[in-house]
Order: sequence, then structure tokens, then C-alpha cells
Amino acid sequence: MDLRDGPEEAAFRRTLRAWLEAKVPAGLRGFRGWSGPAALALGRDWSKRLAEAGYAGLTWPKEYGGAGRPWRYQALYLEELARAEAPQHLGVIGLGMAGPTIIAHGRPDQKARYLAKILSAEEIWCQGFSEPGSGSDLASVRTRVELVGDHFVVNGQKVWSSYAHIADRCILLGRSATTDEKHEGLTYLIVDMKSPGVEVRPLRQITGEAEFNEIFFTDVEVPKANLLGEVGGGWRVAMTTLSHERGTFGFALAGALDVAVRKLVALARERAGADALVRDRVAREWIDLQALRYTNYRALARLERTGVPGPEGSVAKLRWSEANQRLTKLAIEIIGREAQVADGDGAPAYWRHQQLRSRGNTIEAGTSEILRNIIAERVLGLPRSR
Amino acid sequence: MDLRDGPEEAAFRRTLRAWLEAKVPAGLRGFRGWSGPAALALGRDWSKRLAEAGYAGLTWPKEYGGAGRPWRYQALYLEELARAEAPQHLGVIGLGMAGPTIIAHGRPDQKARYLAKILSAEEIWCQGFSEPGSGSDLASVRTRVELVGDHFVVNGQKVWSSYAHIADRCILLGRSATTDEKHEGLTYLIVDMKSPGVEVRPLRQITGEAEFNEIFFTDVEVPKANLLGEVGGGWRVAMTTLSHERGTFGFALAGALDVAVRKLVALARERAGADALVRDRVAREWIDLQALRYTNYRALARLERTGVPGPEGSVAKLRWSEANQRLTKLAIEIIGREAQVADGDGAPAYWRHQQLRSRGNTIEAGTSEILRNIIAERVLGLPRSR
Amino acid sequence: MDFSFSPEQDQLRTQARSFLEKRYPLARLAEIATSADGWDRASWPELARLGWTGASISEAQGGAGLSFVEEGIVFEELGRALYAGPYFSTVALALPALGCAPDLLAKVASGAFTATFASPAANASGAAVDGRRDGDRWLLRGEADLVPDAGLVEAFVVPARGPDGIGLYLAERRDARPLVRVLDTVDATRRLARVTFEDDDARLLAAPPAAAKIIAATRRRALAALALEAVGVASRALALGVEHAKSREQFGRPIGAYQAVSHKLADTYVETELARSLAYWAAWCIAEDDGEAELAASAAKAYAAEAAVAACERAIQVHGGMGFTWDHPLHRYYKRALWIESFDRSGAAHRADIAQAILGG
Amino acid sequence: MDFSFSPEQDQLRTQARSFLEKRYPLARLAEIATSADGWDRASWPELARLGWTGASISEAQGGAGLSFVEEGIVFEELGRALYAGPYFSTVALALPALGCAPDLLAKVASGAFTATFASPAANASGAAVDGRRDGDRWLLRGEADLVPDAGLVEAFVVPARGPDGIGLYLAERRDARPLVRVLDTVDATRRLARVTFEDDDARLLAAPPAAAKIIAATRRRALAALALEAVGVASRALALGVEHAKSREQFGRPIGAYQAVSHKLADTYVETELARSLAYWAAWCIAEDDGEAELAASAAKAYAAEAAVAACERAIQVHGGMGFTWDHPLHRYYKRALWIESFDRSGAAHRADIAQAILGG
Repeated sequence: MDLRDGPEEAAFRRTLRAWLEAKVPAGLRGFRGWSGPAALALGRDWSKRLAEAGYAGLTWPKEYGGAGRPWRYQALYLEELARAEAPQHLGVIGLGMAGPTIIAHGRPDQKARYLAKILSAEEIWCQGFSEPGSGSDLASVRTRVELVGDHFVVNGQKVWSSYAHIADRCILLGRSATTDEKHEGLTYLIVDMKSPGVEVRPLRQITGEAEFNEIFFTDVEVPKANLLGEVGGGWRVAMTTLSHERGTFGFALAGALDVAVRKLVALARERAGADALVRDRVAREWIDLQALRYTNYRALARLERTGVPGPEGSVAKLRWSEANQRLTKLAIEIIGREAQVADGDGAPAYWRHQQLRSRGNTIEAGTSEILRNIIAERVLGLPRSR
Repeated sequence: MDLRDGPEEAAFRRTLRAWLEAKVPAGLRGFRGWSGPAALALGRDWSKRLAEAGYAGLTWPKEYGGAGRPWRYQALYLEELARAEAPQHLGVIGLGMAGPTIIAHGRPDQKARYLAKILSAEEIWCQGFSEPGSGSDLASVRTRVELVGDHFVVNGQKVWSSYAHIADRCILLGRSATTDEKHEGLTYLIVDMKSPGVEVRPLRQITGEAEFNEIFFTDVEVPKANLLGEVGGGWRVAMTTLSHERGTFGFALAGALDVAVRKLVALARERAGADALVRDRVAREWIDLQALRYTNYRALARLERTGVPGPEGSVAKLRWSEANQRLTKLAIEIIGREAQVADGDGAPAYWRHQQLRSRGNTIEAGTSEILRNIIAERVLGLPRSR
Repeated sequence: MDFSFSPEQDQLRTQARSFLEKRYPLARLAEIATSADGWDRASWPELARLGWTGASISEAQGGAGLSFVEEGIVFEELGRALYAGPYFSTVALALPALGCAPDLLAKVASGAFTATFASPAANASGAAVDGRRDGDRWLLRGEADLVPDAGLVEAFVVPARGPDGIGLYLAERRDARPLVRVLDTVDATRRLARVTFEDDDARLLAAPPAAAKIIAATRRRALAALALEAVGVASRALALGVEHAKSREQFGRPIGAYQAVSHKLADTYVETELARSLAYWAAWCIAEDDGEAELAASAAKAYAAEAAVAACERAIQVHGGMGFTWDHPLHRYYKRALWIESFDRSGAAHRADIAQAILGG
Repeated sequence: MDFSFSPEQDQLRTQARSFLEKRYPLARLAEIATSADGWDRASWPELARLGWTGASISEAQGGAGLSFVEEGIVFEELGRALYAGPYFSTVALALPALGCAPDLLAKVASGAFTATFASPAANASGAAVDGRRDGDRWLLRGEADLVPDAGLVEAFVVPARGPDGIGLYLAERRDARPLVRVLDTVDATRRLARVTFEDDDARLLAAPPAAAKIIAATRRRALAALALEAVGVASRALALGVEHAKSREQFGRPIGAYQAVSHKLADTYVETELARSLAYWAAWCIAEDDGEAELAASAAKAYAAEAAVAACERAIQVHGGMGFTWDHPLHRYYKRALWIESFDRSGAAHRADIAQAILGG
């Protein structure tokens, strides 16, 4: 047990920190989302730089263009990114979900075709899993995938797809057969988002922004070569995608929480320094942040030893989402009535946006209810609640 | 809408308050339970005085020896009792559960035999519903009731029975037949606690005291005349018992909470007057108390209009139990390390006892989980969760 | 002792519920919220005709001669329907001061006159506006901020510092004066504005020290009114959540069959009922000018606002992603709940007042 | 960066778990708690033989030469087994001061010597005991209250006011002096006592100002040790709750199939894991004398104590009436959790310290 960076880790962190200080474009510090073409161009450029500096695919095997490093470097990377308030690589879905799934299940020609362009951000990916009728219950997807001659035909609707409005490709889970066991009969495809019949509609959120999208597929033709895994074997492939999502997800969340707690501390110092109730709540958030941080370190040690992400990913998501909801609400309470005003660049508008946005945290990427089910059933071994 | 006492109510309250001030024996003010023969003798005497002064069976019909008053008088009575920190009539199970059930389902000879002695506390009743294997799931009781000749024979075990150690009679729900629908095949009996084969064992609680009992029935013979309702019709009779429990239960709880909040306020004034966190929490408890109090008044108005207790009984039980747990814990937090000491007459020992005892509040008389089910299903019309 | 509504009061509620449900189905909320004014102006004469604007105004002055209990019923139902318009401003905030100008009360009752309260922070009792005598007129100068419905009303009740202390003045809006800048606020159904007075004409409603009493009464009314509105908001959010939980299926069952959903909704029910009890208590205290009115209004506002916020948050959670979208009406209820919570002061500040009353110190 | 235990450390845990489970099955808890001393005295030489009493004592002095991380593993496992005995008192509270008396360290390691810390309120750093020189001896006079395990140990480390300020003294127990009055406390497995010194002999361990540093280090160790113990308590309560939820049936299903039960237990799991992370962090900081040790110990104690209390409360609730009985072991875990929570100061006081560090003011 040693909580200090080792010499190689310290060097990596030092280099990265200096690089970030020099390179993060002013327009991207503390950014709120890839909306608007200008931000997007900046984002593509930024992602390319990250890749050129060797920070994309840190844990990917070297043979696929990655750095082949242990997981801890991905964790260090996420910590430093959060510390610098720098945005992530634009292709997070490709890097964290599509890429690892292709590495695990793809044919050599698929690996050659897709992986390098994920790293360089030449191609942006999105995810087509959730549907209006199947939120928590993924196996109930109804988007139809039919094999007609030498291609699949896709019809259906996906929802809650980040990046779909700028994506080049989509990893899609659809139903190719009606079966008694609903986990069978699913098929996993790579869909070109420029195909005829693909329509993306931004989905406006409670904040007024559109960060997610709906994707409508109408008789979209997908070449047979874009099949990942087997026809009817999509569930297993999708599980790879989701388990990778949880790999070092906790670190990104703790990083985001670290930024939020630091901003909260600054706000409290400025506006409520002497209020004992505020002080108590700020201290609680600080403690929770440390708890999440060190839980992540324990998870990392286990991941490196076993190669399998432990339940800490669910723990981190559950607690981060609730912490973020609490602390953004504390911030608007500190600000008071002024936080009703939505425009401007100052603290009131910033925190109001964060507070409204936070309501999605306990819903997106696994609702808190589903995460508690997972912990109860998979970790504690309690009977299924459904 | 008028939140003031009407002239008749004000007179009743005034008389009762004066009577209580004059009559409550010193040894019974703020008492903690009917343990020990001395307390018991005091309690019987006290109950007899209450009955003689006309305060037993306030809402019972006059023909059965009650005062035939509207429900509000029972509410006033409970408020004043709490205010004086006076104990209730020893026969609460008889007055609030057995009596009303006999009035609703009993034969004339049963009414004549039992009701007057309930009021006068000559006979104390207890309840034999819960069993080790059936806590929340009352319909799963397994105590056997068999008709053999001209009497029933009872075999089985009951648990969580208050007053059983001093009771003369028991209302017992047992199984007389094995049926597909488990609510059928239940039979409701009046059991003489002095019968051969009845054994009462006190059940020691977390506080070290024994407030509840287990009752073991071994070949206990119960005359046929002691059947209440029909053989196999016990469920319906039991529902009458339970619905009466909820009648003005809320007022007893709000009364107890009122006493607790007043003691908490005194404690906080004395020991933590300037602590902003304590002040905030005390204010929360005070607000919750008012909320419970006025919810009870709304419930009372509805009960008087419709004759049927509304869902407020469940609401009151749910919130009182959680409030009592929170506020007793706040008290021991205010006291600090000294609250580890269990003996003595002062605030530390008093609050420690209350705090430990409060853990039972969310379990006894309907767990919080069952109460939330009831609200979800019966009030909100959501599907059954079981 | 009777904590129930009279048949007439029940009838008022039924009438209000049915009028508002017909006129403001959920589908219309977005249209109104995104309109220029954020108000269906044509509704105001109807509210007057229904007797709501003059509910507590005496019959002699054209009102219904009822009390704050009846106004409370209207507040609750308007909250439930998320009515956008200057009812809260006129009836809760302005009416106590307008009582000093009997000529205006008849206009309020008839629907010809609306007003709001323009304090420096829409809630403080101090004043950042100065009143100065100019012959037989008064002129106001200064700025009031976060003034509710300022863009909609005909006049402003203004606490301003005059030669003898803080008085209450009435500034009517004429020729685009005083200057009103409506802000871009989170709740588009009850907007806030900055109001700037630059020697604008005003009429003295109440001189010190009488003004202070009216300001205190205004605050109590406002808190109780918002508590009632919050109860309306919470119960509508609960109804939406319950409806969704009954119909939405996941894993082959309606999600309301899962305790993770149903117990959340049960908690919302419980908190809404408790908030309702406190709000009715506060309404009665205000109608009767009871000695507990201030404490009751503080307790009710603090509790009901937090209950409404929690009710909306749970309803959003129960709706899943859908509840988080702009197109679903829930966020508009949520934003109103947050508006209510932020008015005057936070729950913690109200609890500090209550602690002061019960603990001293 | 490696936040995992070494194979040797894992082995220590396995050994501790298996020893304690065999020796202290749940069924024995009541017997020990109700015994005269509240301690299975025969266990002490075995703890010494296992190397636990001397874990962080140097090998030269007969210890194992390990660190607080290893002691932490023992604290956690002792908490899990609800071990009753002066390990916390001797190893967490007394050891830092005993470092000034190398002759005693070997006796601690061999199990021949136990001690506790006798401050005026078992936690304050001030002193209500006076130390006075008498020739080449020191005499103590005064009273220490709520002293843990005072009835069990051979000696007391006493902060006492001497001629130059507060020093640390060692008073060994001889001929029933000093006077120890064991109190009737809620947690019978770690009793508290009042200790009265009436010119009792003592030996100076550390004079001011060195004593202040040792007192501060003692407090950090105590907080971290209790955080670890709390993690052990919480995880045992969780295990009991899970076991019951799997086997107890109501309405024809194991109660663990209801989310009202399973989600409660999931929350306990989450909080226990977070508490564990904080407690291990604090243990490492103390072992390394890291600059964050004080903050980490405060954070870990505050969080873990509350997590353990909540874990026990949820476990009791899941057990229903049975969990509320004297015969079930849960209440003993609960009472220990409450003991831990009350030690030093409440979570709120620790959070106030943390706020001071991060917010200033």
C-alpha cells in the first residue's frame, strides 16, 4: 500500500500537467458541451492533439495504436484533465466503448478499418442502445435488424445518444429475431451515420440545451461486413461495451466532482463563510469526495490485479450522481434568489445550469434504482427484485 | 374551518386538565411501562379512576357504557393526557381494539360479558395476532384452532404481545383450516389467559426492558361461546380490530411527540443554545410536530364526517416513528459522551433509553415498509409490490 | 375545532379545478411559457368574474367578502395548474397595501387593476428606493430588483425611504415609466424584473410607522400563499408520477410495482399531505389574524417549498429520461417549485427564525 | 500508487478473521458482555502470541516491527467480531505515550502489560488531574471520567498539569489504587469508568511541550482505529442483514426480493465501502506520518461512525421485531457503533474542523 505516485507515474503526471497547462485552448476550459460548429472544430483539433501527444487510448494494446499502459495511467490522465478543467477527447464513446468492443469481438479487417480513426478523432462514434420503450430494460430493444441479401436493414428509434449529432458511426443493438428468451435474438452492428435513412434529432433537456439525441432509422442498409459478433449474439457483445464503460468511469466522475467541490468551496468562502450550516454541508461534500477518490484507488488496484472491473464502478456512479445533485443545490441555496436569473457568465447562471443538469445524473448511464439492484443482486447475492 | 375549541370542547378540556392536575399520581407521571407489581397496582387504580370520571370509552356508544361522544373528544383526551404526561388507561387493547371489535361482531351475551369490565379495567386484554413466522404477513398465521366437541383447542405461539403478562383475556387470530386463499380459514377467538396451557414469557428488548411478550398455547381449551364472528371468518373480524387501532392513534402519537419535542427544546436550550446546526434540527422537529398535529385535525374532521378512518393514520404512524428516531438521536448527540452512561435519573439516561426504544417505532404496529406499501397501493392506486 | 372546508369552500375548489383544467391542459403550458408576456392575458377578466381577484375584498367594494382561506384555495389550485399571471403579485403581495386606497380595491375586484410589490430584492423589508415630496406629489428614485410579474402589472407598491422613514407608495405605470427590464429567469411562468425609478410619480399609501405593519402582513400573506401554491405544485407532480408509474412497463411489469418507485411516490404523498396541513393552518391563522400567523407562515413556506421541490425531483426520477426533457411539462413544475423555495429566504433561514422563537438566544 | 494490501497483510486479515470467528461466535457475545469484567481475559496472551499487541513495536523490543496499517487490519477485524478487551485502549490510546518508556514496550508486545488513557473526559486534551513532584516521585490528584477499559488495565496514561504545563504520566495500578468506578454504560463490551487519583504514584513519561505532540498523535490514532473498528462493525451488521433477507420469507418470497429491503442493504454496502476507503486512507496517513493524517482521521472517524450506526439501524429494521430483541446480537453491534460515534466528538464537530481547514474563517 502506497498512496504516492511511483517515479514513473510522477513523471507521467508532471509531463501531462505541463502539457495541459500549455495546450488547453482558452475556449475549452470548463466547457459545457460540444454544441455549435465552432466548439466542435476546436474539439476535433483538441482531440487530435491529445492523440498526437499519446494520450488517446492509453490502455489500448500497442498493436492497435494504443499506449499499452496499465489502467492507473488512464486514472492519472482523467485526474489531470479534471484538474485542468480540460475537456475529454471528443471520441469518448469510440475510445471507451466501441474501440474496446471491436478489440474484443472484431475481425482483423474491422480492427484495421476503425481503431486508428477512433484514436485520432477522425471518426466520432455514438451509441445506439436505449430506446423510448426500453430504458433500464436493455434486452427489450425493438429496433429491427433484418438480413436482406448481403446487407442488414435497420428500422427503429434510438434515444439518449450523446454525440449522435456529430457522429460518423454508431454501435447499434437491435432485434434480429423474436425469441422466448429476450436476451437472444439481438444483433450488434456498426452503422454509418451518413447512411440514407438515418435521421438525428436533438433532444432538448431541462436546461434548454440539447446534449443528447434521438436517432431514427428508416430502412437503413448496413453491409454484412459491419456485423460485430454473431447474428443473434448481440447481448454478449453489448455486455463487453457496458463493462468497459465502467472500467475507469469512476475516475472521470471523481474528477468532475473534484472540480465541483473546489468551485463550491470558493463560492462558500465568498458568500457564506460564517454560516455553520453551509460549513457543515461543504465539509460533508469534501468528505464524500475523498471517499469516492480512495474508493476509486481501491477499485483500480483490483482492476489491475484481476483485469475485471469490480462493483466500485456502480458505487461511484451512484454516489457521484447524488453528491452532484446535493452540492449544486447547496450552491444555489448559497446564492439565493439571484440564482433565478439564467443569463450572464457569473456564478448564479453557472450553478443554476449545473443544478438543473444534475437531475439527469441519477437517470443517465444506469438509473440509481438499477444500480442499487445491481449491488443487491450481484454483490450481496440477494434474490432478483423483478 | 375553525381551529379553536368550541364552547363545549373548551369546557371538556378545562375540566379534564384540572382533573388531571389533581389526580395523576406522582409515580405515574412520565412513566415508562407497566413493569413491576407496584406500578401495576397504581395503573389499575388509575384506570379505574379514569373510568369513574367518564374518560374510558369516550366514543363507545352509551348503551355499552361509553360516553357516546364524537371522535374529537377522544382526540382532546389524548392531547391532554400527553400534556400532563399521564399514562393511558391500562386497558388500551381492550378499549381501542377488543371492545370495538366485540361491539361490531359480538353477540349480545358477549357484549354483556366483556364490555363493562374493559371500561373499568377489571379485565385487561392483550392481542394475539403476530407470530414468529408471520410479522408483516398477518394472513400467514399458523396457530392452530380446532373444534373438538364443544370447545376449540388452540396450539401455537404468538409474539409481540403488549400487556400479555398482566392480561386476563386475549383476542386471538388462528388458523382453523388450510385453504388455497390464505385469508380464508382463519378464526377469531376470545381466550381466557388463565386457561391451562397458556404460558407467557416476557420478551426482553434492546433497552433491557421487557415490554412485550411471547404467548405459548398448548392444547388450550376455549369454549365455543368465545368465538367472535364465524369459524373461517376471522380475517374480516381482524380487519375491524386493526382499523380501529388506526382511528385516533395519530393523536396519541402526536401527543407523545409533543412531549418529546418539548423536552428536546428544554435540553437544547440548556446545553446547545448557540449551536446553529442543533437549532436548525430542533426547528425541523418542531415543524414536523405541527405538520403531524394539523394532519391529525384534518383526519379527525374526515373521520367525523365519514365515520371511516382515512389514510392519515398510516401517515401519522410513519412520520411519528421517524421523527421520534431522529429527535432522540439529536438529544443524545447534544448530550454527547455522557449519554453512554445508562444509569441515573437525569437527562442522559432518560434520552438514551428513549433513543434505543425508538428503534422499535418503525417496526411495531406496522413496519414503515408495510405502511409505504399501504399508501402506495390503497391511496395512490399503484400495483401491488408483492 | 373543525379543520375542514365548508361546502361552499369545497365548491370553490371544484370550480377552480375544473376551470383551470379545461383552460390550461398540460399541453398549453409550453405555449404560454414561451409567449412574449408569459401570460394568457385574456384569462384575467375571467378570474375576476369567478370572484377570485376580489375574494377577500368586501362586498361593498365589489368583492366577495370572503377570507384568506378562500384565496388559499385559489392559490393552491393555481399552483396545481401552474397558472402564469399576476394573481400572486396582486392578491398576495399588493393587496395589503392597496387596502389603504379603497378606490383601487374595486378595480382589483373587477379585474381592472393589477399590481406587484417592488422591494429592493422582492423580499427584503428595507428599501433602496427614495421617496421625496414635490409639492403635493411624491417622486420615487432608486431600483428594485427581482420583482415578480413586473412586466405584466399596472402598478407597483414600493417601500421607499421618505423623510420620516420607510413608507409604502404606489407608482402606476404610465408612458413606459417606471423602467422595467424583464430578466431571463429560470421559471418562465413567473418572471422577475428590475424596476428603475427616476423621479417617477407616486402616491403615498401608508406613512411610517403604519407601513411597517403592512409590510409584515404582506410577507406573511406571501409566505402562506406560496406554501399553498407549493402544495398545488407538489400534488400535481405526484399525480404525474403516479400516472406514469401505472402505465410505464419495464421488465414486464408497470414500474409502480417496484418499491424503489412506489415508496418514493408514497413519500411524496406523505410530505404533500403534511405540507398541506401546515399551509391550511397558516391560511387560517392569516384569515383570523391569529397570534401564530407569523410562525405558521414561516413553517408552512419552509416545509411546503422543500416538499414541492422533492416531489418534482422524485417525479422526474420516476419518469426516467423522459422527465428530463424540455418537452415534458415536469420541468416547468420543478422550476416553479425552485422559484417558491428561493422567495423571501431559504428553509434554513425560516427555521432559524423558528428556532429563535422556541429556543430564544 | 497502489491502494491494496500486500499478501502478508491479506494473510494477517485471514488469520485474524478465522481466529476471531472460531473463538467468538455470535452466540458467545452475550456471555462475555454479561460477565463480571466484560472480557475473556484468557484471550490476551493469545492476541500477544499472534503478534497483535506488538504489531507496530520494533522487533528489537519484541514486536513485529510493522505499522499502523497492520494494526488497522486488526482493529477492523476486532470490530467485526466485537472483541471486548483493552486492545483499543492499549494499542490505540496508550501506545504513543508508552513509546517514551521503552521498558514497557516489550511488556506490551508480550501481553504482560495493558493500559488506557485517562483524560478528564476520555477525549479532551486538557487536564483535570494535577501532577506534583515529591522527592523523586510524582503524585497525581484529580479525576478522569469516562475512561475506556479502566477496570481491565494495569496502568493509566494520564495527562496532568504539572509545574510547567501538561505532561503525560504513567500511573500503574497497585493495591486497588487509583480508585476505579466502572459505570453502567450502554455498550457492555467496552465499559467506561471514573478514575480518581488521590496522591497516587506516577512516573513522568513526557514533559511539556513534547507531551502535547504525543497527545495529538494519540488522538489521530484513536480516531483512525475507531474508524476501522466501525468498518468492521458495519460490515458485520450488513452480513447479518443480508443473511436474514435471504432466508426470512413474507408473502411467499424472501424479503430480500423487495427493494424496500434490498436497496437499504445496498446503501449499507455503499456506505461501508466508502467508509472503508476513508479508514484505510487514514491508516496509511498515520503509518506514514503524512501531512494529511489529521484531516484523514477526522474525516474517516466522522464518516465511518455514522455509517456503522446507519448500518446497524438498517440491519435491525430488516430483521423486524427480532432485531429489536435483547437475545439477538445486533443490539450489541449497534451499541458499539454508538459508542464509537460518541468518542472524541460528534461527526458535526469533526466536520466543523474540516470546514475550518478548507474554508478558513
